[in-house]
Amino acid sequence: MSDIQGITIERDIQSEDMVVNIGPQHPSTHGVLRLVTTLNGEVVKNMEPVVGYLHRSKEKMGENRTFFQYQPMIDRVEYLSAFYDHYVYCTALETLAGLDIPKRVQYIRMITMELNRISSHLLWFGTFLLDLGATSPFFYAFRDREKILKLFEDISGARMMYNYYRIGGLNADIPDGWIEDVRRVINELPKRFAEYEAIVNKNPIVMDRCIGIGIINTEDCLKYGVTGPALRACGVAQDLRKTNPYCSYDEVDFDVPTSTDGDVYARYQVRIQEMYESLRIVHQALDNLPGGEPADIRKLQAEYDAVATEIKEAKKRVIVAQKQETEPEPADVKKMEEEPPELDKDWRIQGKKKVNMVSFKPPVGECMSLVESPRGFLGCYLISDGSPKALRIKWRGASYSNLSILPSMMIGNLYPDLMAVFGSLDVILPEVDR
Amino acid sequence: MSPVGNENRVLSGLVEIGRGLATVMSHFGREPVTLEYPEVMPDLSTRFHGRLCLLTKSDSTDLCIGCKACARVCPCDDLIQIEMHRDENKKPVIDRFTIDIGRCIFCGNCTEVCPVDCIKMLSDFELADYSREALVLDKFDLNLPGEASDQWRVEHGLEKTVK
Amino acid sequence: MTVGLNVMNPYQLPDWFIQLHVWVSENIPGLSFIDIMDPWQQALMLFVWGVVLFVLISFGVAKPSVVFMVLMERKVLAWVTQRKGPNRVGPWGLLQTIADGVKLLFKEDVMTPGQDKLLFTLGPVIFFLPVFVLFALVPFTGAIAQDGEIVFGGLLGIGLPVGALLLFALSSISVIGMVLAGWASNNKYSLIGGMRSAAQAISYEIPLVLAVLAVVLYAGSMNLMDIVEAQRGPLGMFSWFGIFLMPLSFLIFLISSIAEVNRIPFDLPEAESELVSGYNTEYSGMKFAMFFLAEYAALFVMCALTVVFFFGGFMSPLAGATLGGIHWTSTLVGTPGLIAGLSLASALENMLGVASGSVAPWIIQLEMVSWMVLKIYFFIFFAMWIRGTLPRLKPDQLMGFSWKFLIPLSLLNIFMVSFWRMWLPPVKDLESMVANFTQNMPFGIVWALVLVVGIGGFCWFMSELQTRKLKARFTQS
Amino acid sequence: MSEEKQSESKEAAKDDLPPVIEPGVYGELLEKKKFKVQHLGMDAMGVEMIEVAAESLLRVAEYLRDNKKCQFDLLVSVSGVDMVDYRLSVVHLYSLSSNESLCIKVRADEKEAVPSLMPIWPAVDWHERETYDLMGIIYEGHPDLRRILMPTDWIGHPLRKDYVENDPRLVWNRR
Repeated sequence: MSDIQGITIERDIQSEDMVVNIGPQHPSTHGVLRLVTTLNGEVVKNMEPVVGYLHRSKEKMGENRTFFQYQPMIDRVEYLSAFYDHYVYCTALETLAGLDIPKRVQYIRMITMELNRISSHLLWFGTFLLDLGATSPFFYAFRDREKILKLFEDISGARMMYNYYRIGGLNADIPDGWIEDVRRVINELPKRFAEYEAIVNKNPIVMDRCIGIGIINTEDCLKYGVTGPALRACGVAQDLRKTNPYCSYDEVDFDVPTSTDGDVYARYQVRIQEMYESLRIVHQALDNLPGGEPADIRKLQAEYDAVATEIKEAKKRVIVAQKQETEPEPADVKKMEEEPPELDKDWRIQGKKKVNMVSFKPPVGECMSLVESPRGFLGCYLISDGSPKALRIKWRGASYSNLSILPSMMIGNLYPDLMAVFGSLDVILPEVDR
Repeated sequence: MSPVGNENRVLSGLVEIGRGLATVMSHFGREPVTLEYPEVMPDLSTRFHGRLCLLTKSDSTDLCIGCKACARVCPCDDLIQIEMHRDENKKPVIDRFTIDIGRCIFCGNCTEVCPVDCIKMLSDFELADYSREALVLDKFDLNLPGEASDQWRVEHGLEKTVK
Repeated sequence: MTVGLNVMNPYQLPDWFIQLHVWVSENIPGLSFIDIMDPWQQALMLFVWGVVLFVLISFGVAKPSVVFMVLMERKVLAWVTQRKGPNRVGPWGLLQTIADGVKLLFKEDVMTPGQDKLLFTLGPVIFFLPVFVLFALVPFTGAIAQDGEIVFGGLLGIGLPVGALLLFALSSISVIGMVLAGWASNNKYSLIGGMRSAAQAISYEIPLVLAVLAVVLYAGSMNLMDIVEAQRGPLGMFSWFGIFLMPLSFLIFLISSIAEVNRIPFDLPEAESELVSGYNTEYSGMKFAMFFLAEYAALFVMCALTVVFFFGGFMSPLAGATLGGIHWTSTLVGTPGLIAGLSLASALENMLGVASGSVAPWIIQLEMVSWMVLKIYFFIFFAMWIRGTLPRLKPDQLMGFSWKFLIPLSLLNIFMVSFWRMWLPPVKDLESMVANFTQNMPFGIVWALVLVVGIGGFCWFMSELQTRKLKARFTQS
Repeated sequence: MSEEKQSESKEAAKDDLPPVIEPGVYGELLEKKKFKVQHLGMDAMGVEMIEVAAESLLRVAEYLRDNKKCQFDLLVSVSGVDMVDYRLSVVHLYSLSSNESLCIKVRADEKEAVPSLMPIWPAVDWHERETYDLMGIIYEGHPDLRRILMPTDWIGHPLRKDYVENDPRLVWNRR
């Protein structure tokens, strides 16, 4: 974007440009990305990203596996925030099949997704500062991310490959005591974030390396399809959770942090603020979680079951009495007319009728579901022809579009700025290559 | 919103570097979070997706009915292979049940569809072996003895004891 | 005895070495042709002495300290990030570095066909040698005199009158090794790293030397031993240059020395997030180990120099002060310390069966070494602490920081120090210090003016410049 | 909802008449402006779908981007769909001002070609390259149409239904 930051290159000396292959294996390409970079000294003259080293044909896999079989594969599309991929996929199928999702499911999905956003941003924070050269924040961020991953392991059985959401509900209810664990973690996190900010926020080196570097504006974002924190750092309060509320995001109160600078530092600040907002959402969702602790629900269910059994037995006794042509007891008759109490349908973790995973066939139709993943718009375009396998599954990863802006941001900047700029975009390569 | 304020950058720079140093140093005495794995086993949750196993009845006889539901929902090709026949009482007899644990992605799909709650996951994650052949677990490796199966069921809230 | 030897010792070889030589020529029959007066033989002796010194220092001081520092670095970085650090090899992981060294020694030395084999091999050697020679210049202890005669010349390899000069001359040779390594590697990352290291070394030598120039100005000598002795003042540790007299100089020296040894935040030649491993990307095995060793050795030397120039070297914090009616020359020369030290000395004398009073100087010597090592390791720890906290600069910022900020600042600093020296020349007692304070007040006023107007205005100006630069980045695009 | 749809389509099949699809907001708008647009109704998420002929695609796209009532300024994705008989290029749009989405479908002609949307939304660059790579739809007017995810010497377009897996012409499959 900017021309060479006040540095003018004089071509007095006979010199030639140097082509450097940054990647596919390089410490700060966050995976296998190759950037064919032409350098004039330390100034980037030209850059061409080469992607595809991590292409695992996830879209083709979706076409020859049933919907349930394909589900574990989704985790591997974008493994730092796999709950979002699952959500987007399940939502697409649920809307196609017209399923109602109980409130409890929606809230648990919301809690896990927001925690996942924090864990993803934490990893970004650590690696971003590692790219800048600071080592300690990386370990601090990973230490705290591990606490969140432990919560995910408790709920889904795996740290990163969750496979937890199901079409129409969840794999299992939250475990007992999980809510307390989450509260413990999210009450501790703000203190940790304050520590990060003390190390990083106003550090003169960080400021000098980040402020005014890699500036983009809204037009650039639209030109390259950039979404997410990078777009919000340009001053556009575009957040699908706010603008097109899905799940139960319309029931919680949160802000969309924005910045107007559009530089690396603005993106850093937006992400840090987003983590605080996510904590707010998790707090509210935990307070309003329909049904509360699973143990309470089980207790209530047992009580209701007891009443239902009583009614059933009263009914039986009345029928026996009628068969024997004797007078049934009035208490029994009264009991028989009672409606057996039912658990609030919002408290379920599956829809009213459990979807048979093995033989699930959505009706003919298509659907593009979009969510606001930690990196921007995450979409799943799903076309069903009524068979148990999809006709076409297309993943719209935010990183794919966000990466395409990198060359235009870098040309004219210094080579070390590449690490700051690339880190601030928070690109994750498995999502680019799928 | 612009982070470029009007403070003296030399002084504030020094102060902020000092603040960063102090924050880093405040971690000096804290308890390390490292777990030294072979000595300290990680605290795994009960739902952990570890090695697959086959629960048995309380008398250690097969619980599996050979319906092949697990093989059908498995995302990997031919990972679970089952051969069965029915004896004279029309009871299912499992001749062969193998899982190639080396290709397993531990997604847990199979555990979810099992109609008799037979194929389940343990929290055992130490699965390395010297050859690929050794990673193909057969029925003998997979079957949990009756007592262990009952214990598993108690731990995971599946209280009914299968006779 | 010493006088006689000095006459026939034009190369300033140490006494004990001459004595050894004379003893060998007199007592070993086959070597009786040795003539100490022959200048050719003395030149040869100088060479032998150099080799002996290098081997002694390299294996006696430098390598053990480097081995310990590598472990210390890993441990400190682990502790500030709530980890445990190496703890498998030996008790508390003490042998970890040795295990690593053995591993590196047995590793294959990988060379790719495109490399310039000679320069590729020469690179680490040129990087390695000067750093280890630098150890010879560091005074670890002072001389000990007994009854007006110097018993022990101090733990110091070469006591040159121009020690400080030789020091910087030697330390700037290392960078040639880095540039050679970067060039000969036939790797673009290495090349960029090598180029960066050259640019960085050139930029940061200047503020480094300018900061030391202030010290030399105040101490009035380039001999490192004299510089240490000049810090013995009536205020004890407050007479040290780094704490009270020239903190700005110390700050400049600290920053430049960290840059000089290529550590975060100035580790651009090997910036691992940009250049993979910079100039040593292609190196493996023992050649890599040489780079590795030399880097840590350079850090050790730089911290030692920080101590020598600014923190009183081997002196104890009390040295030179008059406290409780006693004039302290070290911690041990004072009532409680003396009693303890002397009783320990006499006990040792009895045990060894040597003459009374022959062990006490050695105990003081030991004390000096401990102070020196303690101070050095404090600064090493500080460098590691910095490494755990700060991110890395960009090359243009690195250059700008040196040329636009540090060099003008150090020039101002020299001004300030010269006026300070006129105002308060180094004295050994408190009374004359107080007298100087009032007598030379005009110099004090000029000093204060330079401090407030010069330094304050400069900092304000730089801050304004930086703010404008940051703001200008937005308008540019 | 979905059952209704199904039954509707079944009835339609019985009567052998195409199902009547109400035009959506944007379809209507486009029709008013005399653009040739085929309405495809809403998808399950309530996003309007229109099919546009290849020759009028660029003009429709420009209208959708620039018109005050549409302002579809953000291109979400381009996906190729293999309907066995023909190939579709599906473009999903999003408007930052109205927060609405729109889906445009273009049918590839006999030469598997559709016009590139590069002049309208430069963001399609990589998306069109990907669709070309995986589906084989040629975007005419794209300045740099080459493979992006698959290796450059790959044979065939993997997401097509007629794609030969383990093609023996590829070196690594002959091993």
